Amino acid sequence: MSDKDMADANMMPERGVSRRAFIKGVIAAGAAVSSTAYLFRAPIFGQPGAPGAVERLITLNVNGQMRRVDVMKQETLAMTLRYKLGLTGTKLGCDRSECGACTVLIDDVPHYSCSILTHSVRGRKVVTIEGLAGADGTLHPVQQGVVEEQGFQCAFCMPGFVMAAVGFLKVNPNPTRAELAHGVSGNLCRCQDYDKILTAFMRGAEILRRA
Amino acid sequence: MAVIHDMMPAFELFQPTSIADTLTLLGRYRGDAWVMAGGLDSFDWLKDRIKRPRYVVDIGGVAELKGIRASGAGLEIGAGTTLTEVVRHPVVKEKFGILLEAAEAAASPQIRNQGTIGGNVSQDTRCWYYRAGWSCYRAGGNICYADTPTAINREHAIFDADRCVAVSPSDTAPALIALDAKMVIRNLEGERVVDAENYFIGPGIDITRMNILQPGDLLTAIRIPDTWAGAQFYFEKIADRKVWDFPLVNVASAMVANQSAIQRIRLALNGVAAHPKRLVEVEAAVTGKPRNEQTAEMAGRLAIAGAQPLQHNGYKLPLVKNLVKRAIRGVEGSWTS
Amino acid sequence: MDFLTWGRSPWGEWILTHVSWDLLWASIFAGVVFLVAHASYMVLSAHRKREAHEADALERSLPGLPERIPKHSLAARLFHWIMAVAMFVLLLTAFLPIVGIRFPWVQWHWMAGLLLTASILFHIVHATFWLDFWSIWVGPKDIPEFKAEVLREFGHDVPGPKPGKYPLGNRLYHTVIVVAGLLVVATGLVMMKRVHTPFFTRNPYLFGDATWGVTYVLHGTAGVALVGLVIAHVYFAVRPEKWWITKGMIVGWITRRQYLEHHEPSRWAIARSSASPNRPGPAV
Amino acid sequence: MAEYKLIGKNYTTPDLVAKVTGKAKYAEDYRAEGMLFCKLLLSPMPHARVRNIDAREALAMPGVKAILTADELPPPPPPPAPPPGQPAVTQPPNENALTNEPVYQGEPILAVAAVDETTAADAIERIVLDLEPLPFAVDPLDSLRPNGPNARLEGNTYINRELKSLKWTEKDFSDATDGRLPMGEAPDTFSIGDLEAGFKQADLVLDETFLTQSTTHHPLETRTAMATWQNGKLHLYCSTQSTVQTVGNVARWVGIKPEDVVLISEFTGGGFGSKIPGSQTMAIPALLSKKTGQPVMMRISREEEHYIGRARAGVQARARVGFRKDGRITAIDVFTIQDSGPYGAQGDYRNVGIMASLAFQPMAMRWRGVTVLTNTPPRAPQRAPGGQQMNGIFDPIVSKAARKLGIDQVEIRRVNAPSGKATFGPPDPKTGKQGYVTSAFVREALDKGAELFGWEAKKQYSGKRRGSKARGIGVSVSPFNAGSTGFDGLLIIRPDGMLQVQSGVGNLGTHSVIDVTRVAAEMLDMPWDRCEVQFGNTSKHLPWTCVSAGSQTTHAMTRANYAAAMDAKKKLQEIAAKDLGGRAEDYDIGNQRVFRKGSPGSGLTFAQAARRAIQLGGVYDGHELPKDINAFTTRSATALAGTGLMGVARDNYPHDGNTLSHVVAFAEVEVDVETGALRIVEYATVADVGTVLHPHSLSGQVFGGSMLGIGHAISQRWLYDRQYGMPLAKRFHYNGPPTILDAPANVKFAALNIADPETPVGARGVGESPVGAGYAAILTALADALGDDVFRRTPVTPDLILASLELGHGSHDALTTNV
Repeated sequence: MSDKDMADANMMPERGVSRRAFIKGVIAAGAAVSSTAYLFRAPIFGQPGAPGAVERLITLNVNGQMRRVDVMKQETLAMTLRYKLGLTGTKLGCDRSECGACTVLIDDVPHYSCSILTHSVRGRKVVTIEGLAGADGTLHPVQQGVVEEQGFQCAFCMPGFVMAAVGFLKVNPNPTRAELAHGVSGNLCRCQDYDKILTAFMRGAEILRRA
Repeated sequence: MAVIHDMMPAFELFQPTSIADTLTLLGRYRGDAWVMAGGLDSFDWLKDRIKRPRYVVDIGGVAELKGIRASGAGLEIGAGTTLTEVVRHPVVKEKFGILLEAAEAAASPQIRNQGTIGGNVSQDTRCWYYRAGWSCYRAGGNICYADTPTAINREHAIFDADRCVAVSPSDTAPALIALDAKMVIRNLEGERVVDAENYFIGPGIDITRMNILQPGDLLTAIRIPDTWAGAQFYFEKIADRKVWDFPLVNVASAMVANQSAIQRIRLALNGVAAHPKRLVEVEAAVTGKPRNEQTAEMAGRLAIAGAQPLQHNGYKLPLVKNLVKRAIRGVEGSWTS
Repeated sequence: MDFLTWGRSPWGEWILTHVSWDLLWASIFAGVVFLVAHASYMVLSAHRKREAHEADALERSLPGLPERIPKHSLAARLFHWIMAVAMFVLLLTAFLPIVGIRFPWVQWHWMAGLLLTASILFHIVHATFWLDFWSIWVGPKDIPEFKAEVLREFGHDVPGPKPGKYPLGNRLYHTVIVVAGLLVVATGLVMMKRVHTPFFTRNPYLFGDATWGVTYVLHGTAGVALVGLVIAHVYFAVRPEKWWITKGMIVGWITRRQYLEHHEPSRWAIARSSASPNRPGPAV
Repeated sequence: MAEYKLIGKNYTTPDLVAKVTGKAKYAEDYRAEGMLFCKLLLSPMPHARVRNIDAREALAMPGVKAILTADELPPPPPPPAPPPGQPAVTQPPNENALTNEPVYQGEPILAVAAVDETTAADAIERIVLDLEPLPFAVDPLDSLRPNGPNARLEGNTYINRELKSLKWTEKDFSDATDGRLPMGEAPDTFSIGDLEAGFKQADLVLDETFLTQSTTHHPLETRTAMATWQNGKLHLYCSTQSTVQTVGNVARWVGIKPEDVVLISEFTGGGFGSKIPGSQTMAIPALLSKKTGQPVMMRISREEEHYIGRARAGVQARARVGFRKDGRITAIDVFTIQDSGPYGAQGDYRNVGIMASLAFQPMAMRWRGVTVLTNTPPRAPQRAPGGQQMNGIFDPIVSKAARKLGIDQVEIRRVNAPSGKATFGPPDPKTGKQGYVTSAFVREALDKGAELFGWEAKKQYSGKRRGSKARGIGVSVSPFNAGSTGFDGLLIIRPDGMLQVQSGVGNLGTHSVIDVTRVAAEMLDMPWDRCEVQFGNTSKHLPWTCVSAGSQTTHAMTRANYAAAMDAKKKLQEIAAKDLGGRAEDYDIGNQRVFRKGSPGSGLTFAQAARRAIQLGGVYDGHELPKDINAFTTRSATALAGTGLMGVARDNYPHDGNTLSHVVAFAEVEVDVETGALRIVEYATVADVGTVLHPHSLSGQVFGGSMLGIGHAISQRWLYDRQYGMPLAKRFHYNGPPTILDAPANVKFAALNIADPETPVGARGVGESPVGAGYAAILTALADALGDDVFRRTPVTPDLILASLELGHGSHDALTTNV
């Protein structure tokens, strides 16, 4: 760490776990080997004590695990997932809530993870594409439907699409094809194989209902 | 200084959990504070590094701002209520279907899951010159890039342009105006309630803002009186794509009519001016008239009186005309297959 | 305090956008300071005009002077007041929004601007052909008067030329207002091309960014200058010892007495009812 | 046709589970210890010269590691070889990763590497650029006007491959009236037959002008790249369409030998022609990594993708077409102006002529064209380059003629349809003879499609209105190139009895990276679960492979894999003969054994044969290689030598004619004439693409390609502010690719599945043809619903429809592009 980093580190509020130890932990865990640099950024306008002031060191509930992570104030969930927690299944397609590739479930509701601050999901349940399949590798019914129908082409949009579908089916488990299309309409596919995507999801919904 | 439109610059973040705390923060930082609800409008500005607030006040965690509750004779919708919650609310569906339609017409499912109704009405214009960070009137400069001989202004204003020709992009705003909704605004001094139609302001009044919120103000709730509950509603949005896109024009109307005549009506458009436009003259003209083709035709003609099209948005005149006609007489005919 | 405001062109180049509105406050401040200073000074110093006996003598030497000395033709007065109205509308529409009183001002502003332009054009023509064009200008010929005025201001009761038709201050003011007025009108007219008017299609690309920048700065500078000038003008117009001048601008004439007390008949000759051989000579 | 076990059967591609569980690694998903991030500084001006760069303040920032400027790049390489149908045009100065003379707004000028992206972005803002603005043009016609600006200091068009300045006369422009395209000097032309004679025979002549817009490819994955160096070799994790074909380009862009490039691209998030050979900008992380000694990740943003991500060349065209009473097209005279972007010329405008000559088999034809440089992002082939534009220009004319002549829209296309070895394109200068296709079954496709779509029944809706809703039906015939030849196949039968096929095809979503290897398995009668495909990483030793573009892969690589399989089969037979006596021909293979004909139980298992091959060495295990294979294959095969029985061969199979595929599309649309709102009610396609390899991916390719065309027809925009030469529609929200709700609700598909006679297995490519079919089926349906002449440009958005119906003119003047 550079002197500046040390200084920043010392500026950090110490909460339970020592920040330095925490960082070592993260690195050891390999969750963020790529971008530990992210960790060493200080807030530029400190306002300690103000109502609603946020700490950088937070705990996230991601795919059922409690993950401690150091998050910049302006950091989006997509960036935290991809660069701090090593969950690269969530894709960045536009970073402007215009394509849906970064869709994840927050408390079972589909959100664009590129357009929500990581600090906003503290104490909420985040599920990414990596969290869908069972520990033994059994696929989620929606994933199974995709596999059976050979859905998607380049599949860069797929994780977001699948999460949107899973979220929608929680609300409407027995949709018509049109309803399903409406439910996943917040996701863009540039291979534009939309017809097969719907077929795959309809199959997934069917498997889900049987399960 | 070179320009880059990626990665949000650092800011100090506040996530208050009460309106009181929020107002304290807004009072403390005034113009330096950036209020963020769903954040879907904010993030564009911040990631493009065009707006550079020092303090971001994220009101997403303020429970008092969420939820839909009965209030006297009507509904009170917290400004922080998501569009999805509005769409799914039984009373909205039962009494104010037009608001459901308008909310559902907005953006995409994920955006409706996060975007709030307060944010939807208070969001900034999407004029692409302005959003690209060009230093136009609205951005504090002294030029409008969208109204020049070579400008691309298909999306821009046909009414009430004053130097700036940007339009309000909100889908729910005209519905709220048609429902005669009231906007509840609070600041450290107290609370004030304004009619929805007076919440929005054009460039003539203030060319840098689209609503009356001043630094320190917070839109806390939207009240919908029962005045128009269960009326005959009409909402239609015309956009390029069926998802994401903002309206080229949308129309919302609430009408009470019997066989013989239209007894009362409220009618509003958006996508035609920097503020959603209530068509008071049309309302007056059709009240008491039978609900038929002639009345609709007259309403349509009246609706575009005084419109000033730009080079590329002349189509908005027939579009407004036809949409207002449809609001009066409905859509004719359709295909079964 | 910044005097200029800068913006960025879409290409990221720095471009001049306007004068800083801080200048408005500066101008108002200057105007107020001047009138306070002048007022307090006037309290101390008596206003100098011809002593009664001098005026009597002069009056005797100039028999046949009418009771009412015509000063401003109706046309001249109309112009002055129309211009005054236009000027007030312009300043209010320009500066009220800046001080926070917001309303749709642009249309009123350019309309008043056109009125001002029209009235000025009329005035130029009118003054050139129907008025004593040079009577309002200042030049070398005024130096003696200037000396005398200054000395008188400092309490020396010196002989010396009295003003002709227009007092020196008047004429100096006119000169300044001409410069500021023409500047603001000229720039204002081209700026109309940048807003929506019935006259032509809006085209902000008429000039390059730099030219526009200068135009805005000139318009703004002249504009704020006019604020101060108008303050001073109104101040003098309402000062008691100058009231007779203001009245003249309203009714069009001044009394013979005022004529003799304040003006130099040799420099502002008035036709007399009965011709007299002896021409008016200098006061003694 | 032959009964196959694998070919023509659906299956699950082995990479799908990784994709659907998020484990699949795309370029931005790779991480390396101490990885830096870089950001680009893009030109704010459409054309400028860099006078000075002051990066001192940026470099002084903590966390900023290095900056890279154009001066540090190897000299610009010649542009990559374009796919078939794209004439290679090479001329200096060529595009490079960074530049000191940006020729479009958004062209990268320099890059900064820092410890994280936020720091890199902050650093970019601290850099002070001194730019000298230069003349620019964003509209081809502007540039062609007398004294019009040139996009490049050297000129505005290519004449005999030389960059020259071409201006038309005032008269050229004044001659063109009522929205017709002016036709001045056109440097490029070809003719077929006697044009005048053709028009003499015509009973009806139509003269129409049409504008097709440029569009950014915008694959969902941007061209992100991560680079790191290990013992002198560049390891590049990138997003490219073609795994093997990208290596040479990267080597040139970075200035190293191809052998020193390890290219990793296991998954690519789409390309559509924009990543055929990779991207110049890959050199940036590579060189920054070399400079800093640390891995460097370059994440490309969506807005950056609009700039550096390639775009389709818009074509403005004017076509005179002569028809006989029976609908037969007697003559076509077409004039095209192509918006070529600031660098090389594209082949799109020429393809407009070539594909028209095939789709409509005119008795006589003349094509003229001029390609004009503009200061807009660089162009590249985009699915059906020129083919899509051709359909947009001609199908509405043909349907209009059908209405005027009282002929059915499908019938008039049947009358003109190419069949068998249909001729097309410019005659050979020497022989004077035209080329011809390997096979075409367009009439069969039209018949099948009409039946599938229920054309006869739907004709009753044609042009009918109910209330404000008008219905229309349309049809289109779209041909395009569908295959090349002469590449290598490489496979190993391993001692464990597994078949290991090496695939150098890119994994860009077409599934062909795997699909083509099924041919090898089929020919060796291997059960699919006993096969393993190696792909996506050049350190896995891949054979010389065609670019994964231009619909070449299916054709080229089924042939190559067939060749490798045949080579392996021959070797199996020889080994059997050696060990068990007799002649090689006495042996057959099947059920993972090589056995004496007639007694399947005899002989050797493939596993045994593989072990024998290793013992025998020489040709059998790859220690001796055929002389005619590419050096790239030789390197890979040599590395694999001794690991089993090697099948390796070059595709030397003959083929008589050019390989093109055809797709016919039918559409029914509903337009609300009061609002301009459009709904696609039904859409049906039939593909004439030879043998079907993989039904699921075929239907996906056809519908996905169709949607790309439909997007061009109804929503995708390319917008420029002419005053500043700046793009306005940079991101999805503004340039508007179609959403799932804009797609037709009711979709039908069928394939003729008639084997192409000129290639083993008989499979042709399919990626391109559907694009023009979808585009024009919608346009002809719209014209059927609204009447001819309602629109003369795309996209046909509500404003265009309303302005045309209610105001009697389009929202924009007929000829201005980029609006």
